[in-house]
Amino acid sequence: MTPTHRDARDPGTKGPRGLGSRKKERIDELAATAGASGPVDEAGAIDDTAGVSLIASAWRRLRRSPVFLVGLAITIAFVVLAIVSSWLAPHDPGEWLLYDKVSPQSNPIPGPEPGFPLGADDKGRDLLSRLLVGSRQTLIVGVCATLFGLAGGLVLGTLAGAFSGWVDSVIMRIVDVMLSIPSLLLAFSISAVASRPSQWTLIIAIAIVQIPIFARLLRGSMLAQRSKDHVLAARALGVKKSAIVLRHMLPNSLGPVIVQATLVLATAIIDAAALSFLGLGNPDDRNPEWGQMLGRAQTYIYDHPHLAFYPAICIIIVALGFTLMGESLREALDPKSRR
Amino acid sequence: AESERSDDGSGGGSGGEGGDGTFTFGAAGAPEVFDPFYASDGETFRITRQIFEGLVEVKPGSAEIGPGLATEWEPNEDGTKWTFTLRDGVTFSDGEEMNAEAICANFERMADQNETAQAGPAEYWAYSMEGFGEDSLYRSCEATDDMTVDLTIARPTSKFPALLSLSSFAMQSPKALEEGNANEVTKQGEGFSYPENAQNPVGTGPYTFEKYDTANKTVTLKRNDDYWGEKAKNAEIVFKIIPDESTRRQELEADSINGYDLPNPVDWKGLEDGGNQVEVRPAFNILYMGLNPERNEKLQDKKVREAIGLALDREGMVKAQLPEGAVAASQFMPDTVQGYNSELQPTERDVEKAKSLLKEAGAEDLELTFAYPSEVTRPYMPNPQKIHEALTNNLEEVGITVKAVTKPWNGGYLDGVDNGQFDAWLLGWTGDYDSADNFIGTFFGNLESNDFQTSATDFGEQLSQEIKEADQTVDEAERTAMYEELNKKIAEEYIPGLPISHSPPAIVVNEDVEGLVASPLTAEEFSTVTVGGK
Amino acid sequence: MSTAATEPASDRAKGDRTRGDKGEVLVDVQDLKVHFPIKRGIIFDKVVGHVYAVDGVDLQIRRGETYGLVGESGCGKSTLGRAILHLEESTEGTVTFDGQSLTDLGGEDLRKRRRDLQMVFQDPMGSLDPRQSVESLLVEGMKAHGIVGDAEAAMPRLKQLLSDVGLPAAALKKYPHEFSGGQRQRIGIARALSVDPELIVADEPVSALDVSVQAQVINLLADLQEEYGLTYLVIAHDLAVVRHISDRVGVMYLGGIVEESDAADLYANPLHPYTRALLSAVPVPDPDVEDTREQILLSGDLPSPANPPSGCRFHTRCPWRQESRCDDERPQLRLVEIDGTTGSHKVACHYAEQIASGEIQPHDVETQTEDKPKELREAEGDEVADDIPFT
Amino acid sequence: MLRFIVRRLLQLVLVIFALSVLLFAWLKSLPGGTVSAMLGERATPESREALTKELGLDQPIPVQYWSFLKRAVQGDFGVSNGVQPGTPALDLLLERFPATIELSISALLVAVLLALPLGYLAARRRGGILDNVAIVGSLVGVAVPVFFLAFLLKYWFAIELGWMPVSGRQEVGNATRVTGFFVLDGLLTREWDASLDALKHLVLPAIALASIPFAMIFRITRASVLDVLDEDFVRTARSKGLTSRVIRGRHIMRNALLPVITAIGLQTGLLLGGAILTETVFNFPGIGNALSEGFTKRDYPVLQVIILAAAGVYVLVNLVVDILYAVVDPRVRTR
Amino acid sequence: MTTTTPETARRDPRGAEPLLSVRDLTVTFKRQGEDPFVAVDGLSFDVRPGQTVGLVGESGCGKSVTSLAIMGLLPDRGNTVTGSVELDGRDLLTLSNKQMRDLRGSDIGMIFQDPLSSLNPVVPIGRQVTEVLERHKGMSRKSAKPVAREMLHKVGIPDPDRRLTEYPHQLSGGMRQRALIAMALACEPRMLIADEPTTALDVTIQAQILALLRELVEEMDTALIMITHDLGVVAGLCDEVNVLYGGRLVERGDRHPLFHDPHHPYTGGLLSSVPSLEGDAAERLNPVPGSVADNLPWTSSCAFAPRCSNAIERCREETPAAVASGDRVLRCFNPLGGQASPAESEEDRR
Ligand SMILES: Nc1ncnc2c1ncn2[C@@H]1O[C@H](COP(=O)(O)OP(=O)(O)OP(=O)(O)O)[C@@H](O)[C@H]1O
Ligand SMILES: Nc1ncnc2c1ncn2[C@@H]1O[C@H](COP(=O)(O)OP(=O)(O)OP(=O)(O)O)[C@@H](O)[C@H]1O
Ligand SMILES: [Mg+2]
Ligand SMILES: [Mg+2]
Repeated sequence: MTPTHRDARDPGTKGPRGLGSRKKERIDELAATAGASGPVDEAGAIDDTAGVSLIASAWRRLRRSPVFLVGLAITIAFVVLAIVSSWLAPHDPGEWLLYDKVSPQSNPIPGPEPGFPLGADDKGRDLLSRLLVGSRQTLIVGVCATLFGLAGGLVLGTLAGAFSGWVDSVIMRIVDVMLSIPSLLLAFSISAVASRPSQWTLIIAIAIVQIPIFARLLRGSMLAQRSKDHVLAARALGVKKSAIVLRHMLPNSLGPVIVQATLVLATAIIDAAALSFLGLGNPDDRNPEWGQMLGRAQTYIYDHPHLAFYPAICIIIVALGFTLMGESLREALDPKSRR
Repeated sequence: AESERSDDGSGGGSGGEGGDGTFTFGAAGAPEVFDPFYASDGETFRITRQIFEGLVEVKPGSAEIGPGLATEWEPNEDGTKWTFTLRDGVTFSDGEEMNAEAICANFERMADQNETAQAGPAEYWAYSMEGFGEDSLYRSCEATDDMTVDLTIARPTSKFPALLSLSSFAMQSPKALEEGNANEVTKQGEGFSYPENAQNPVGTGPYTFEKYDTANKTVTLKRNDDYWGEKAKNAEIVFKIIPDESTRRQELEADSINGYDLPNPVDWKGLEDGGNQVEVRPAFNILYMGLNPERNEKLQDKKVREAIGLALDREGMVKAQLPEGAVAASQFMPDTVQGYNSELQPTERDVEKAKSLLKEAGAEDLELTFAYPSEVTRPYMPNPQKIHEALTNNLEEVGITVKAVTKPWNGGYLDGVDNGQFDAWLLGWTGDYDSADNFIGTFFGNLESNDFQTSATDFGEQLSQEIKEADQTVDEAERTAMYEELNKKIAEEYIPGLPISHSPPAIVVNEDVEGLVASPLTAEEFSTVTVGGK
Repeated sequence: MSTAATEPASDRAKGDRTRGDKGEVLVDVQDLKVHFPIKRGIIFDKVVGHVYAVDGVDLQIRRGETYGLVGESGCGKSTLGRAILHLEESTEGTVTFDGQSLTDLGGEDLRKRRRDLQMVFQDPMGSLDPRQSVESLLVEGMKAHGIVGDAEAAMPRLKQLLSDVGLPAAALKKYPHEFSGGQRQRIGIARALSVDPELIVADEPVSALDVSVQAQVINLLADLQEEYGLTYLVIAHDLAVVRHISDRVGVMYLGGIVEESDAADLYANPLHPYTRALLSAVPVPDPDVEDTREQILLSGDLPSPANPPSGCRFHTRCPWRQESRCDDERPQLRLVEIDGTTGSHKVACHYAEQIASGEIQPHDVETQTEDKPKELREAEGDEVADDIPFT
Repeated sequence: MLRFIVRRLLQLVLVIFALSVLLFAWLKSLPGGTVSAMLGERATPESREALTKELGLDQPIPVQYWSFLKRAVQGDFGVSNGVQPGTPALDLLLERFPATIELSISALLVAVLLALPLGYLAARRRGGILDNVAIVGSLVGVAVPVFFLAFLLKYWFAIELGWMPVSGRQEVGNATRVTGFFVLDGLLTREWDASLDALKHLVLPAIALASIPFAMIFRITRASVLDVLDEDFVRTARSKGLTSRVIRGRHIMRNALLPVITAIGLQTGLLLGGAILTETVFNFPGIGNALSEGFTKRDYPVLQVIILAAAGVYVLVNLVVDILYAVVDPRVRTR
Repeated sequence: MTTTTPETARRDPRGAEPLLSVRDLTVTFKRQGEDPFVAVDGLSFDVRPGQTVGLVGESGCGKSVTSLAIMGLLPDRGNTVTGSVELDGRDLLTLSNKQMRDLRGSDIGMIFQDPLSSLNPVVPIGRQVTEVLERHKGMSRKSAKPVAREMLHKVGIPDPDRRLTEYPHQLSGGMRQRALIAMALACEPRMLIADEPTTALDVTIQAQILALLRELVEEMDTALIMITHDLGVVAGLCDEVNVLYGGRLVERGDRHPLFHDPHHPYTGGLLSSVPSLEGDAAERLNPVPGSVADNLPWTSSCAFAPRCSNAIERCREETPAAVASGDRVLRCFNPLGGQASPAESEEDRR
């Protein structure tokens, strides 16, 4: 670090800025609300209510953001659907109910009929039921891919961020190599390895791509935390190193990682669709998943576009939900954007 | 008499009888090499077929063979020496004359391959001619006079001379062969590097090679104005390589191509509704379910194999999964092949009988590892997964536990089948030429190594012996009868595997296109095609 | 020097802790150096230079006193403070605390020892973990040193601590961002006090605060010192604050202490030219003083600690600089005997006596715009470039 | 700066080397492969064995890698055996890469030309209608799978309206090839038609490919303009009474572009990944197309050379971006 | 010269006509979902040519907002500014954007607190100076260059030729502040506003900058508004001092009387909070209790009352009005020393 323009680059300098504005906010708040009089000791009055953590105060801000609320509503609706869809679905999504009506030439995709409002797919399975129940697998793919990626990234990032030196170097070089392969290519490659493609190979392929991103993100903020005064304070206090890493550095570094995670949820679902599209998805389609449905539908896209449209719209809405939520979270947690 | 081709023919101004149109065809893949001898895939042959001709040719619209560069042929008594009379007045497009010398130069070139070529690129020869040197079916070629050629083969076989109609064995200009160092195939890394000849095909066909624009993935052919026969109707054929199926369809709908091969059956109706012509070819293929008695001992019991056959609802599958014109199969070859036994009927589904047979065999708890390939569609198997699922449902209904396995076609499936990794699997075959041996011979002829592991059965040896006998029978009628008998035995006595269906592949062209003759061997010649009446 | 051994933790409750006499040396810093390497390399980094942040400091802090450290930004005050607490690895020299050398201590021993040495930071927000409530912030240290078992048991002590620093008990359940700057600083102080330390290093504890709040905190520090018998090392750049709070004051310039004396003495009789300039530059809220004061305006800025001037570090800006010695001989901190000063006045200037007596008169200083050596500049460039996020 | 470049180049070599080891080991561990792909259904155990032996695939993997490495340093990455059999993998790469570059640059241009002004306007009118519409629009852009968007584009603009070609890079013709960049070639050889035709083929794929980069660049521009608007030096500029044009150009955009430049570098990764889908859907003969084909055909030489090249290009582009960054930002320049 | 003694006899500018006169300046910020916040509340003061007027007060009392309001640099939306700011009789608040732009930089210059962040990091120093000249003096870039050089020289930047082409990060803090001053002074504005120009600097550098400012004001007869919270700086530089609390003026006076005899308890509190370099070091400081955060809005009482040691009943019930007596203005019911007449309340005045 150079003495001359430490300020220009030190991530820490964002602190004071945010601090300043937060301080002002606080001032505004108190100026507006303070009505209680009485003896004032030097330190000023402190009300008796329980404290509001950073997360809680971020939530307060978010509550007023329409973008976030829309995103949240979509997400919650999606999760709820995923949970209850098995009961909602009029038919078993795996059963070839209208198989008799399927004929590859004259009627490859049975149309709507009583009891089958959206018709069936190419195997005579009820499309509506598949769409409904598909939310569950889609959620599983998205969540698992994100969780695995997150877990891997957390481990690598924490190790690199907590121990500097060669551990850091080795990990970051590995991460660099992984990062230097374009992500879809990497996912593509990984799922092609699988000797037995399944939902899990898909999940793992998507997850692995996320690991270096999470790792780098986390390491970056861990390093920033390491030079923070409160970490130094904990060291000075004689707190054990592990506790410093786990109690102080890690939790404070998680913000950007969590935001990234919500965004990854969206991309994971889209990536799953892309891999299915390229023929690398889960071959077993008894349990429907939107990406897979979309990928499979391309055979029929010309004459029966609805087969692709429904899952595509579902994916778009859900991905949009996660993205809206993630982006507004990012804004809410970024001290710079508070004003 | 002909001089070197001049360039003005390509402009099309005053070209021969043909029009000056361009026929643009959507190809599904890039050609391998333009030397058909080293090629093995349909996309390459589709192109080389327009440029080259063989001694014998398949008659348009059928699987039968007819005259090609040879007008007549005659075997000797024991069927080991064949005399071909060549067509007069044929020249290669580089001006070289097509005569007996040229033919023998070709055969000698084909037989004389270096080790590298033997191991890989000269695959069709290695497989159809059963190898090189001593092992080979091919013995010699002799030019008895300028226009007569004697081909000697090691033993009589039903394949001859039909196999000469294979695109691989088409005749190339000896000059081009020599100048292009045709045989200098070398290994480079994990692939093969081909000599110049492979980029400069010179044949006698109705078209000549113009260029292969690899950056734009198009192959352009020009009409051969000096063609000996009826000149091509189109001045130019362009093959646009479009691997993605739905893109081919979109291109056709947008009128930027005139036709493409193997439209997905589910598109047929839509295509026809859009005014295109879907030409369904007679099925010249077979889809079967292979069984591996070596891996799963229960399959050694004929009752079990029979039960599985009875469990399958072939008709239902054909109706729901395969295009119109597809039929359930009763034997391991389509009805156009000589030796097809028309008395045989596809096994009817009989769940009860299947169950009781299984019970008799003590195999009620039969567990089958049943595989299907991914990343592939084949003419006989437009959607492997769906077919597999349908059959699995059938099997499960008779109480068989199916363990579904899937592997990418090139990523372990073919290996797996070869190495006997599955109890049961889906595979098929499109015939190369009209010969029963090309079907059952391929499947069961080789006792030591075949996918069905017939060596692990009691009938394997006998079957292979019977196939050989039939193949070597010179008399055609006698041979046909033997094959018919053999087909019956395979279907009823041996049951080494289960024939499922024959599925007709289609080719689609838009409404402007006329004169396309669909071929069961998917070996269309485009010289008769006109676009928009031009 | 003191020989007091570490007492067992149990009998160190407030009130009956056994402290040595006031005046006994608690912290002894000998020739302390902290050099930060500047690294650069193509694949493997090699050291191409050093930032001489602290460059040979001798310093004694006596038990119960307040030692004030002043100096311009970047002269190494914070680094010195941290090195004393062994929060920064020192390059050379020793720090002896209460008779025990901290320099040799490591790992668990050091961690245990930290109980006696605490720190208060400049940025009251940045030094408090924003995710921890005040309660857990305060309990953490106590737990780490086994002073209390759990949060429950810590309650009375926590209340006491808070009232000591003038905060209501209601503050316990709150989070740092809910407090004003002054209140946060009080929390920071309470945290330092929570483990019952002997020495507190306060690094610019009031610089970020408004004047009135600054005064509150200064008073608080003074009160606490009295109550707990604490020893302070207070780092500040505001000379008035330092004078107010300190018993003894050291003036730092570019990694070294250039003058040290009792507070009153130093302010009354600054001997080092730098101290003089510093003192004359401090604005005083009194128009009369301001109107009449003589100002010594220094030209130029603090040179780069990565490339300190040879000889006397101050010679590039010194109005009293002499041709001889100043440029090439680094003056040692030495006791000087000059009328009016106490006997403990130390200064690192070759000509302190002559300047004091007026024998040497100030003169103009040629402003030198200094450049860093090429290697260093390149290293800096590399480092900056490396910082560009690669993905 | 020179040292910095050298250092990064060395790192690049290391990355590529490490990647080549991993890639090789991984490809070799895949089931099936070259031999299967070459022989197809016709394969018999004997022919399989012969081919395996001929290609040296029966040797231990380290031995195979060593011979691969020896050849690779001489520029011989083997011969394609699936995508374009017989063509040296490197030639294939060199032929296909221009297509991808042409496509990526077009996409990037579309993205940047739209995103920068929109990002600026959105930030200036923070919370306004334009801002909200653009934000949601960009998020939708991210949420729509590229191949689906591609299909919609093709359906409307190529098939229904017929404005643009469905797929490919150029209608067949006799365009002269000079650089491999078709648009450029047409201009160089004054074959205007060819150039225009190539351009028309680029429009739809470029739009499809641009959707994600557009969204990212838009959001970064917006955020970064918002940041800069808050900066003290913008206030200083206004306090100097400068015209809004000068403030916008010299003071706001010049600073706001810094993070955007980095973002653009990172976009190349996304572009290369997105190209796999876009090129497949549009049958655009670039490396993305070759990759997806190479996988189904198990064309390992092609896969290897393309993945290595893509990684190399990605790292290189980011190096260039870093250098560019230093050019624009004097703080990063070596003093 | 390294040693300076400020001239004791400063020119008294008080006779001159005010150059800038601020009347009843009120700045209100709208806040999402909360009551509007009045950051500056009815502030009035005059600045004459050659006069230095100080605005002091704790953080958040509205100093910067005042200066930005004068410059017309408050954010475009979310605030309302009322009152008047007259420069030469022209009300700046009614001018169009274009007119304001013409004025800024040429008639009024401004210097900001943080010299690094106030300079554009990617534009050379020279360019940042010349652009003002180009804009207001119609010079070409080329002809502006020597002027800029001269400017840099004038504010004491050594080797100005080289510095012209350098970037802000290559300069030290003091030099950056000088460059900023050079920029503000390039068109020789008659009015200069300095918002905490030395807070980010070390004392020795601060002294250099303050000396420079003092010199410039005297030389060019510029009117200077000095904003700071450092009472020491005010004491040395300003002719007249305005003490702000919670957005309102609480006390105004010339520096000598104000520092020697503060009437408002807040002014007194501030002065006694500062540790002094003289006197007894051991003495406890007498800070104003509480912090600014605790202030009350001015609507129904004295905002300072909760922290005021002198507060009486009335302070919590009425809003005191600012009352002028001679040069002093005071807003207090119960001033220090008690000798001054208690202020009238705002109600009384209406
Ligand atoms: N970890 C580090 N690595 C490299 N250089 C450092 C490090 N920490 C501090 N320095 C450098 O050491 C010198 C002294 O820094 P230090 O923080 O001790 O100064 P200071 O006197 O406390 O300044 P301030 O008043 O600004 O806090 C500075 O030039 C600084 O840039
Ligand atoms: N753009 C804004 N929107 C809302 N409130 C604002 C805005 N700018 C300033 N304020 C509020 O106006 C009040 C006065 O702010 P101002 O910046 O003038 O204080 P100051 O006296 O300059 O303080 P400091 O000494 O910290 O610079 C503060 O409470 C601040 O929160
Ligand atoms: Mg410091
Ligand atoms: Mg301010």
